Amino acid sequence: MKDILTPRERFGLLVIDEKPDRCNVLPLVTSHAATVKGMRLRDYYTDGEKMARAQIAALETYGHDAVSIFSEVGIIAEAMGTEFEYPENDLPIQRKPVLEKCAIDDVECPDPINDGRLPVYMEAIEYAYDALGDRVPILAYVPAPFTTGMMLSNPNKFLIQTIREPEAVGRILDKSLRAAIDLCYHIIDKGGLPLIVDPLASSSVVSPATFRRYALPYERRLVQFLHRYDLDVILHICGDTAPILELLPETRADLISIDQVSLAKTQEVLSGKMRLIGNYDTSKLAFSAAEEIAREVREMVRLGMTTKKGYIAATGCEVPVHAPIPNVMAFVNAAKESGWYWV
Amino acid sequence: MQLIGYTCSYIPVELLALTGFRPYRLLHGDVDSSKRGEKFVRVDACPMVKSNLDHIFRNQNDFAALVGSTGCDMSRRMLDVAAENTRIPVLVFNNPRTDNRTIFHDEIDWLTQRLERLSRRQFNPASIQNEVTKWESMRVELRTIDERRAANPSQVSTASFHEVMTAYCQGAFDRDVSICRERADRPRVYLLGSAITYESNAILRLIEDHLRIVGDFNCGLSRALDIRIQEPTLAGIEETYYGQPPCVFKRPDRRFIDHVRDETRRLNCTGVVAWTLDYCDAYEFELRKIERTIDLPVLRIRSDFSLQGSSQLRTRIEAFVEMLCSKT
Amino acid sequence: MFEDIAPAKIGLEEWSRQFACVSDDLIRRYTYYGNNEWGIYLSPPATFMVYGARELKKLKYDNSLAALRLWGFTFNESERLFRARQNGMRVIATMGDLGTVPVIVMAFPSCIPFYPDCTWWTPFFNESTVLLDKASELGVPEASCFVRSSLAAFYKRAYFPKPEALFASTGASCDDYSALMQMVQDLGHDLTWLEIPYRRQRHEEDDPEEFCGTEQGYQYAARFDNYLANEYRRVWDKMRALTGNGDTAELKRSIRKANRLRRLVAKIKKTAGQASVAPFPALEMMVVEFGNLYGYGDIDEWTDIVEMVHNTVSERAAKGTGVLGPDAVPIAWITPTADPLLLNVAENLGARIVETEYVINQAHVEIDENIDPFLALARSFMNASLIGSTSERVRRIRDSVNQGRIKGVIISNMLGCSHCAMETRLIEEKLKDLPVLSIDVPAPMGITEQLRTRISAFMETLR
Amino acid sequence: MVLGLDVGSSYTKGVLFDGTIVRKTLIRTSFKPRQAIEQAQQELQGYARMAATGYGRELVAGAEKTITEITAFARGASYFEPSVRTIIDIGGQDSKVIKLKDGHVDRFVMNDRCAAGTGNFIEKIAQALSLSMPEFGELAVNAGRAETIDSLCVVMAETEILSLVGEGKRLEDIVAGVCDALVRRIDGIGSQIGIEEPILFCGGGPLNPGLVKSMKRVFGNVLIPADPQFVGAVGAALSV
Repeated sequence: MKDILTPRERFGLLVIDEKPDRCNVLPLVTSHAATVKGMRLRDYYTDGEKMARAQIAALETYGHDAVSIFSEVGIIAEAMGTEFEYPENDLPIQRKPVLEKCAIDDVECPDPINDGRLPVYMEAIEYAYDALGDRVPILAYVPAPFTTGMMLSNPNKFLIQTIREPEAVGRILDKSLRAAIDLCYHIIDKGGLPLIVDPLASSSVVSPATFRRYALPYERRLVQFLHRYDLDVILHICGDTAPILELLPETRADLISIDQVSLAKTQEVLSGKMRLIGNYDTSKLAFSAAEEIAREVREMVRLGMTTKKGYIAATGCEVPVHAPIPNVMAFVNAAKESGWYWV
Repeated sequence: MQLIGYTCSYIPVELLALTGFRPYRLLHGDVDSSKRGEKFVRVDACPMVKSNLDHIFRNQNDFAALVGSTGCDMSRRMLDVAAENTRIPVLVFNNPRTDNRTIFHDEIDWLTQRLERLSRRQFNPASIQNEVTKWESMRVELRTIDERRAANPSQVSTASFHEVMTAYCQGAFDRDVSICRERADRPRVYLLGSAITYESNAILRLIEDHLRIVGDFNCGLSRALDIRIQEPTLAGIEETYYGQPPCVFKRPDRRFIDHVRDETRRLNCTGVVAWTLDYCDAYEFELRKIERTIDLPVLRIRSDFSLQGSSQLRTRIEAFVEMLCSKT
Repeated sequence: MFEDIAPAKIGLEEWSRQFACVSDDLIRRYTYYGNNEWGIYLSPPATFMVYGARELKKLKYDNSLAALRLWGFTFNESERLFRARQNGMRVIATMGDLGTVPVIVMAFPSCIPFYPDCTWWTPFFNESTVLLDKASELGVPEASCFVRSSLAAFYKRAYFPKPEALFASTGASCDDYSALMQMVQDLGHDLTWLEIPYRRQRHEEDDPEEFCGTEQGYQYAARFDNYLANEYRRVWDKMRALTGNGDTAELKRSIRKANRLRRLVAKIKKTAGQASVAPFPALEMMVVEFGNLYGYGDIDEWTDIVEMVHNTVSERAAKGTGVLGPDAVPIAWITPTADPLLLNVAENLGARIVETEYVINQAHVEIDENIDPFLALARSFMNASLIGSTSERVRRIRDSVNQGRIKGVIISNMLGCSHCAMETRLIEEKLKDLPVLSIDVPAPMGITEQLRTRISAFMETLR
Repeated sequence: MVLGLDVGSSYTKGVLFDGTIVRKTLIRTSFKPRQAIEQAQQELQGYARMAATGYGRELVAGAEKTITEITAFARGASYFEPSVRTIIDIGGQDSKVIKLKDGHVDRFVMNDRCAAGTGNFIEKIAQALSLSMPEFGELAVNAGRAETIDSLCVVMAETEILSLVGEGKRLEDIVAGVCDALVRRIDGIGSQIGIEEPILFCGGGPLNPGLVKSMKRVFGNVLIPADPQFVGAVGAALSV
């Protein structure tokens, strides 16, 4: 069946609780776009125009429902002083956290126009919005304060601090929040819809107690900020989120993107409360055969579509950089085929 | 004799004739006059309206009055422009788009009064009967030609028929017209579209080099033949003109679409030729719909008159014939 | 906080910054139908830009709370309609009528009238051909009026909910409209046609007793009022059949509400036109004027907004402050522009629009509260300039131009629009003693350098 | 052996055909169709029968059969891609969309005189931008996005485009926009009869990679025959 709506119209209906022509299909195609475009990764994440062009190429190849402007979660931390290395054909690697060099009070809130690779981000959003903004939502991924906080520090030290020095952690997170808000301001002014990612708040990394105490309140404040704009907020937490499912509505996010947790179980807990996004296993996307992917995705979508508040067929995490193109195509096509609401 | 110009098939020609002026349907359309008409309206106005304006302006002394209808927006406004640019009196008749007999009745009443005043004549049952009889007998004669055109094989070309209809539309019964009685076994097609103007004969001939138009439905040509006044009174005139097969501007358009489908079936047509003028949007909408719903191939010609005689047009017509032949 | 801000036209980013200071209480105050659960009206223009209205990036806005509410109302229409439908209200489409049928519809409890026709602005606000392309695909000729985007919106079901009933006008209104609405009916909607009679102007020899006149001085046969009143009674009957109720006392109340709104808008236009400095930008003024068509969708909220606009405009006029310099050249604007950006551009190039003829006059006159409501509605509608002769429209334009201190006239045309094609030359001719610029707005993103240059040169000649 | 000639306004195409293409030739017509026809006949000696199509078909003396381009394209298309439902040809003066049913023409539409729906549009714009056609195609295919060009009229589009250049927009995005505008126009023309897949894109258009990209963007999958320019000539040859 041929699409009736544009991705923009489709997303618009979803967020006002109307059933669109078919469910939104959103494999998290981020740096993988460089592979589609046949571009070196370093070009992708250091040049905004290239990032946008790769995203557009991916969209033309797969026909999914949003542009995802993103490379890796260190982007704010880097603009605040954490050092990164840029391998030619790999994602940036964290070298020296800024808090190894100075105290949090000496770290400045970054300026999205000038600092780190934030300008790359800005340029990419602007380019993509200019090219496609009338028909496709331009999602710009913003690391949540907890994740940024951990990227500012030595991760182990940070985790120890959460127990020993909650007040110091609070100051780090406050500053990270301010940085995230500043970034959101600029994203919005360029036409991007901020999508909050908090991978390091996952239960695969921290305990539910740490999540509740440090990650959640800051996620909520970021959500609140975006809600003042009357924007619908997507929150993505990868890895295992089973232990914190009950807590997720407290973030007040409108859409929750999940990864390694059973979709059925998530529905049980969240179906009437939040719109769900997820959650095909990305390692399968890299290693399974296309037919198997198609079969599994169809099953997932059929289940996902029973979610009361609405559902987006997605991958649980970013599509692996080198995932075979036919596999991603199989994902998108299968999800489109089996995701029809209008008959 | 002075003329009384009119613009639409819904205006009773008998009433116009009662004034003593000669009813003259404004159906001009050719490249040059249409270009000249751009003196009065923008380029994107209907090319026939532009031609008519030029014709009116250049022959203003011939016209005793102009009678328009609200049949289509541009032709209604054409009379506004004529009124502002000439001294010819203008009457615009409210022709309802929906099924609204009350308005139609009142407007016939109004038109009659205004025509009486204009001509300083009193219309009476006898004069009305007389006029109806005269026009009706003309139409009877035209219908016999039309029947020969519709016969299978067709005996009269539409190009010929167009000449006779021109005489009728210009109120010139006495004009000598030659009827081509050439029998034709060419593919039978139905002609649809905006007005076929007086100057369209060449294009009809071009079409009929390959095809035979055996019936038509547009703003001019054979529409007058649908007028069959049973009772030669004012009420009879009103009844008949109101009930004629609906034009494309009537809402809803179902009756129009049905009429076209029925006629193409009755006449055993194997195709439809649809001729529209640029900027005649309403007709364009309906034709596209007909194309989607009717079970016959449609040849579309859309133009501002300048297409007439071009090699592209010839290619299109020939390709259409090839297509019709390959289908049967 | 808004009290201390000097009037100005500001961009998207400045609005976002200013909005950061708006209190949460204020944001929560303005909600769809006063219902907190359904949705809020207030957010800075950037929000709508993020959701795809790309032109907003280029526009400049008035910086008052009134303007903010104005935009919030306009851009939340789609969501508001869906929410209303989800909450059991009946959504009724009123098309091509412009100003009257919605007054009848809102006399029925939980019925929401709206104008699908307003989607003609969507391609411009979105800088997008999505809807226009879809319309072509559905078989609409490309040179027809931009209102064709509403057909695409009906087809896509993503811009407003499927209405429970549709009323569409035909007759002396507009051919393109009526052809499009025929296509909407063909999509399977329950559509009722209304016959709009042509307001034939009075001739010298006509018998004076049969004639009546409109507020704006048009003279026509009295029977036309009755035709139209009968059509409105059919709307009433249809609505009664649909809802199972119908109380003429409610209709009178609804007329009073419409009148309150119309009076306010008239006052705003007058105050703004006479002020020494333009107190409110042309674009927002156009939104206010057109609110007399679409404001009925949440009439209480809209009237409250317009009241606030009125206060803002009056205060500024009294203080002699405003959004344009004192040297801005007063001009009249004829026919609404399809592209909102054009009004911004014209202001930037030195124009101040003090008089408008947006072919929606019928929506601006008061409805007589002392006679049969259907007849009163009919009489108000007979003021429409599109349903009469061009000569009358020209005369009215002439009158309004003479009253002001207008230095020039801009006529904004649309390619393929029949009344533009037929009228513009006459208008130009009749206003010969004034400088007139006639421009075309071809399509979304059609404001070319060339068009800017033309307006700019025109403004230079007026100084 | 049959000689199929397609005498177009820009090029005269000839094929020597015996169930497959044996030899072919392409000659600029440049307002001298008779010369071009003669040249083609000389280059492609060895035929026993001859058939012609194209706007200059009547000038081919000795042609056993002359058919219009529409029918010729339909025949030719079923030789190259038998499953085809819609043929799109963007020619120099004319563009056509032809719908097939069981290998026969079911419906067809052509552009109305306006040049905005033809290859001429691109040539005009390329000229205005001082680009050769290969440069134009190369630029368009490498564009990141397409500027929107909305004028339905080639003259107005030219102004619009120059104004985009003035605004400092990227040349490649502008030329991609030009291709998009043309294809959208074709879509508009074709919508009158409803375009169905599979679609065959033939004529000179497929030689412009930018145009191909736009076609794919608008219509999804588009097939391009091995010899896109010779579809008409083959169709003519097949008609005898």
